[in-house]
Amino acid sequence: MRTISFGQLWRRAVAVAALALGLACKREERRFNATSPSAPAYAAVTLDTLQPGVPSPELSVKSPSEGNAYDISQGKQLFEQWNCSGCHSHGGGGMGPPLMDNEWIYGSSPENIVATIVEGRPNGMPSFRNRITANQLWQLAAYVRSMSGLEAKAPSPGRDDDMQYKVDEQRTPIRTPRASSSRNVPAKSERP
Amino acid sequence: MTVVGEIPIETGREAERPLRPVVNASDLPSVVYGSRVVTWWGTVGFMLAEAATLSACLVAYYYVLRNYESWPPLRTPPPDLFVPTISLVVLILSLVPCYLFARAAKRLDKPATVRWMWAAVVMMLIATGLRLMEFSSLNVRWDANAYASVAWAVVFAHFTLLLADTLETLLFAVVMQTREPTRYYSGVAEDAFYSYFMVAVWIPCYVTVYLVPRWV
Amino acid sequence: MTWAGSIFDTAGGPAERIARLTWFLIIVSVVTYLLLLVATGIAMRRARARRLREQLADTGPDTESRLTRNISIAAIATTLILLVYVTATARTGKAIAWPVNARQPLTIEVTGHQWWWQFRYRDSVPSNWLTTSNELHIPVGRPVRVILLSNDVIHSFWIPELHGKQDLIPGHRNTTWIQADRPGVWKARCAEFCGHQHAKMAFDVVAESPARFNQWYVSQLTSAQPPTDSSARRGHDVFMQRTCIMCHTISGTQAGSSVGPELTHIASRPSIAAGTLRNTRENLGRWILNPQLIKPGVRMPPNAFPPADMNALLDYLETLK
Amino acid sequence: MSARPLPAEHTGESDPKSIESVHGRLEHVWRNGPGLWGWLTSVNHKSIALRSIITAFAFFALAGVEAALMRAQLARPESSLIGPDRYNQLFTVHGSTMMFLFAVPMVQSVALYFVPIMIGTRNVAFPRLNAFGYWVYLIGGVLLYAALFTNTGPDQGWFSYVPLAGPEFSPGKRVDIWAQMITFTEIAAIVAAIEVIVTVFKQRAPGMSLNRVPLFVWAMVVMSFMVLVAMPYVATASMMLAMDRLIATQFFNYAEGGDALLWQHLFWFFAHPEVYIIFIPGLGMVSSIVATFSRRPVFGYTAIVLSTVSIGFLSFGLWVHHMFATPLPQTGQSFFTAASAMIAIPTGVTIFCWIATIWSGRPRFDTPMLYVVGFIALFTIGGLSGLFLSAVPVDLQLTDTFFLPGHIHYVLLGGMVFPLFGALHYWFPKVTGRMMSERLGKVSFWLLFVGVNVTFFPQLLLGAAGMPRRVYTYLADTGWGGLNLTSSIGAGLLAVGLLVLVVNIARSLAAGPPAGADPWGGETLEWAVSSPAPDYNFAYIPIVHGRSALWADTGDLDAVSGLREDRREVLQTTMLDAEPDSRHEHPDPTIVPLLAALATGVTLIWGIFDPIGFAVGGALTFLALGAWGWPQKTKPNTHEIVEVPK
Repeated sequence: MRTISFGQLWRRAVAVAALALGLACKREERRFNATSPSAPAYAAVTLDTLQPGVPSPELSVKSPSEGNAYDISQGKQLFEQWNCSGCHSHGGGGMGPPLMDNEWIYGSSPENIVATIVEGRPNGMPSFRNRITANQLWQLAAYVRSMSGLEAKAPSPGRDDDMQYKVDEQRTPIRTPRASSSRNVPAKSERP
Repeated sequence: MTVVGEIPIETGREAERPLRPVVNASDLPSVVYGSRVVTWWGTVGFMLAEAATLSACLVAYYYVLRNYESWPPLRTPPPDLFVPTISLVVLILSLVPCYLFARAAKRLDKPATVRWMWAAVVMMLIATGLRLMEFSSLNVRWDANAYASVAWAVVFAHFTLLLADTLETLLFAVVMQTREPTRYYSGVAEDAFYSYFMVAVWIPCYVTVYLVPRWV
Repeated sequence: MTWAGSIFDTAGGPAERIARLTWFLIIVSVVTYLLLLVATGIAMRRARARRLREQLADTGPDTESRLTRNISIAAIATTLILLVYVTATARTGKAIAWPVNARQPLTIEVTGHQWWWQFRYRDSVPSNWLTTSNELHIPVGRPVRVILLSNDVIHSFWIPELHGKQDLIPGHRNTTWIQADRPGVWKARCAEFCGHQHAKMAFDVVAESPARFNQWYVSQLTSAQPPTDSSARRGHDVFMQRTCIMCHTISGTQAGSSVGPELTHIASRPSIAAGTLRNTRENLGRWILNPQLIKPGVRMPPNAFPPADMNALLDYLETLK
Repeated sequence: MSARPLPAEHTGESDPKSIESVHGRLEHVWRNGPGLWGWLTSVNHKSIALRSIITAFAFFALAGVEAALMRAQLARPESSLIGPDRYNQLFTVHGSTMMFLFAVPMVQSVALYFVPIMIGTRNVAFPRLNAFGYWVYLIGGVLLYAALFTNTGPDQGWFSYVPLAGPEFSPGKRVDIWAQMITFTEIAAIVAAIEVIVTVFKQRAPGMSLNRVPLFVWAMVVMSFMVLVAMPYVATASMMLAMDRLIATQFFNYAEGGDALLWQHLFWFFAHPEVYIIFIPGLGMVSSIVATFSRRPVFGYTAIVLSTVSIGFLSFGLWVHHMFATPLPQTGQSFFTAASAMIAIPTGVTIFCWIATIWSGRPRFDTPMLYVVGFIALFTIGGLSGLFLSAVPVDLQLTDTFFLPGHIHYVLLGGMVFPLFGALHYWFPKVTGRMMSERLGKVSFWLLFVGVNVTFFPQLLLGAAGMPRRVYTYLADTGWGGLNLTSSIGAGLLAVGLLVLVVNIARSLAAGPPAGADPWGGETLEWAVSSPAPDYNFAYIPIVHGRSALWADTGDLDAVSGLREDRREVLQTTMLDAEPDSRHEHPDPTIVPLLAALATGVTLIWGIFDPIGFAVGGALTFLALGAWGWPQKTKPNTHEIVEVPK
């Protein structure tokens, strides 16, 4: 067993520590004046990876609020205060489809969710174009993903100071997204 | 209150004070029992800290109780009494082998000590198993409401004490079975002393969590 | 001593009684402190003199008894001072309590939000209830009962000129009362740490004669008039079609969201952004363009409106007297 | 002192050669292992306590830097030096560090260093538990500062009011890291408290009955009992907060029956005794210094002991004066005004006794004595400003304003840091064998004394001017700029004073004049041994004949021989009259306390992210404690004498 010199061991330990701590700081960063990248060209967002010919290039825009605790909690506050629960009732679904299950009609990646919010969708989803700034759109998308456990556990929000209507996002198990056609309730056998 | 002798006027002295032995302590006992031994006082210290922890949980329980009109809150069934009462009885009965192995330890009687220690370990393990079942007989999840949280807090706080005592008795039983160092006899006696405290402090918790919801 | 904005610049009954008790405590403390310093000084000087004269510390029985006597005198004196202190405190406490037989008190419900204030004037006629934000008008001479509520974190309602502070605690309905004995305009601040912008969460307090108060009250009750001039009308459209409508209310228009402060009569207020900026066109423009530069962490997002839209919006907001 | 008549083996004169051989044998048995491994496995109370003192001073320096940054930000209105998020982290970590990572560990380390020597024994009662306590404290401190340096420091204030600290308004793991740091420091504090109590109860030198115990030791025992009762409350409250944030328990959720005031009650029931836990050791240090430098025992020994004990009890009855602005019933609040006033009486009596000691003594005003006079001057301002805050009506005007930091710093800097620096100059020769320079000592004292007043008196005035506390900036038209600038300049003075102190320490360590065993002519036993004291403290356990052990007679000290010299053996005495009672063999240096501390660390830090951490970590900790309890191999020629109770 090759003996590692003390110096090497020490340098390696410092490197690992820096990496771990670096990761932690991004997750907990409070970015206030972040002029977030301009929201993606909504037309470029595809609802499915199935396409003829060479697959189109990966979208250059990544969500800045991915895995950031502050942004997800801001997204949750906006979700509650802008009355998204009116139709989606905290993710359980009502007039609008449920958001905490693994079925996604219009795509589960942050860009798709932002596209859904901005453009609106048939059967009642209103369009919020020009109504919500890009930064807030990314925060809302991050929160909606955390409702079905798609965001990392540590930055996801815990319980809120309210009546307990569901298990909080931090303890929601990951529900791997599955594309589904709109509004047809799966047969009893397929239901998870 | 006058001072014997004369206080050195100015600053002190270079060399250290020579020590003249006048008393010989070589034939003092090295294994003693009860409050003469140091670990007994250490256990009393930990008891004080654990009693304070439990009292904090009980204070929280009665504080939250004040916030509710009906206790337990509406639609929350009061905890069952069957399993907790059996667990309480088993705990109290487990004090009998504790007392017996403490007495045997004081007589340095190894077979009796080991026999009763294993009896105590078995009874405490049963009590621990019953305690795990007690959590379900609380009839409410810990995150349902404040009543559930404080009830779980009281039961879980004491559960850590019970688990610690069980594992300590198990460790002493194994040590006495295999190695049997004379110094550990006083440790065994003091472990029984801790068990008395652990069971005694469960009584108010039992009354609070299981009987108060029925009386209030 | 009217040190502006301090707890000695009193304008209301309770604050004045508290200021009097504070002065009493200051005098007692200074006297006690000087006595103690003098005692220590004498002890040090006398003892240093003995140090040179004698070889031994003075631990004879008569010194012991003399010192014991002095200390017991000092202890009894301390106890007496404290007794006086406790009774004075209790009397002041009773004096500043809510006057039970207050004649037709005004009731105001204060709700603390993360970093702005909402006031609801609960008139006897429910339809006349007025909701405004970041500005509190009270009539001089009338006791005002204040109900303190919060639905996010703990804040603290404190007008140094009128009364002590009381916390707004979620889940609790705390109450206090204030009464202005003279007209004036003061700045009040949140006094319990409540997050990023606790430092800039203030509101203006305007105490005025009952007549002027009623006139203000009636004007605040009227909803906003639709704009007449073209630029204001364009500003109205910008308000309704861009991000403003998501959070703010202007009664008389479609904007009815209660996420942010209510803006129906924003032009009539002395300050904006919870008492942070004076209410001028230039400040309002700077604030709308990027609030994060002025109050980093506030929940209002930056709004990059084109200059034409921004000017129209400012024109519209200035019509909301 | 009626020691039971034992056959005295030899009562010949103590010739140095026999001491030499005794010294050689004892030194061989009691010294730490070599190198890093010896450092990690040490169970010697002085090496662990010195390590803990240095760690606490390091945290004090870090918190000082944070304070300097805050004062730089507040020096001018509307300055953009530090943003709100970073500033909130700074004042939270400054408060938490000073309270949990500096004050309590420092006073307990000073106790763990000097109490065993002062009561004439060789080590604390449970050496391995002492090592465990230090490692757990170190892990807690490193956790908090790892968070601060990666911009994930807690930002909700050192008393972490819910619901701001709750799961909804403090996203992420910042507050969980704070809560677990509390759990770590509470474990370390409880463990150290048990050490001090049991060591003083069972291992005093023969003849040191309870009325001959030095005042310093009395203060440390009272402090330890307060720790044992107060700390579990904050450990429970911080665990409740952590569970609220991790597994959604509803302790503080008002919508589900919990209550934000429950946190405030539980926290302040701990936090007020905590500031007395920090202040009472200050009393002990001042008593030691005043006695030695006034060349006479402290006047009114019984009065001071009774006052210290009554302060300990009364401090548990005052906590609601932190909550006067909350909707608590009015009559209840005035009860707490009276209770807060009552605690001023025993404090007053203690200070009067010291003044009487100086009055009737022959005082020499070296640096330690200067710090005592500084203590009297500053602490009294703190106490009197406390009167303003315990009067309900005035408190409603002054609480949560800058009057609070003014009051806290007068009480804590005056009541704990000044006695601590006095004790540093007083005991530095005993710890290192070298004297500190008097000139630099006086310079640093006056810089600190003026610095404290210039920094914190303006804050008292700012409080009256209506400036709320914990604000990262203030508007220019508020008129608070001048006072804030003065306060910031004062902070600069404080920094210079601390720098001079550090220079003094460094210079004295390198080239200070040798101090010898007893440079000041003190009365307590630690001045009987060489400086620095040998690992085993006393070759033979001394016998005490009076309250001032070393002033009773200037000749040789009577001692007890017969303890084994090939084992680490300690004499245990009865609790009341300290009569020789039994011998106890102490464990050899072992790595197990470090392993147990690491297992506890894994349990709590993993428990921040996933509740499974508590289960797996708990099992790991049990394994470590099992190794701890497992008996060591019985050494050759061991003959145990058992005394079975009748």
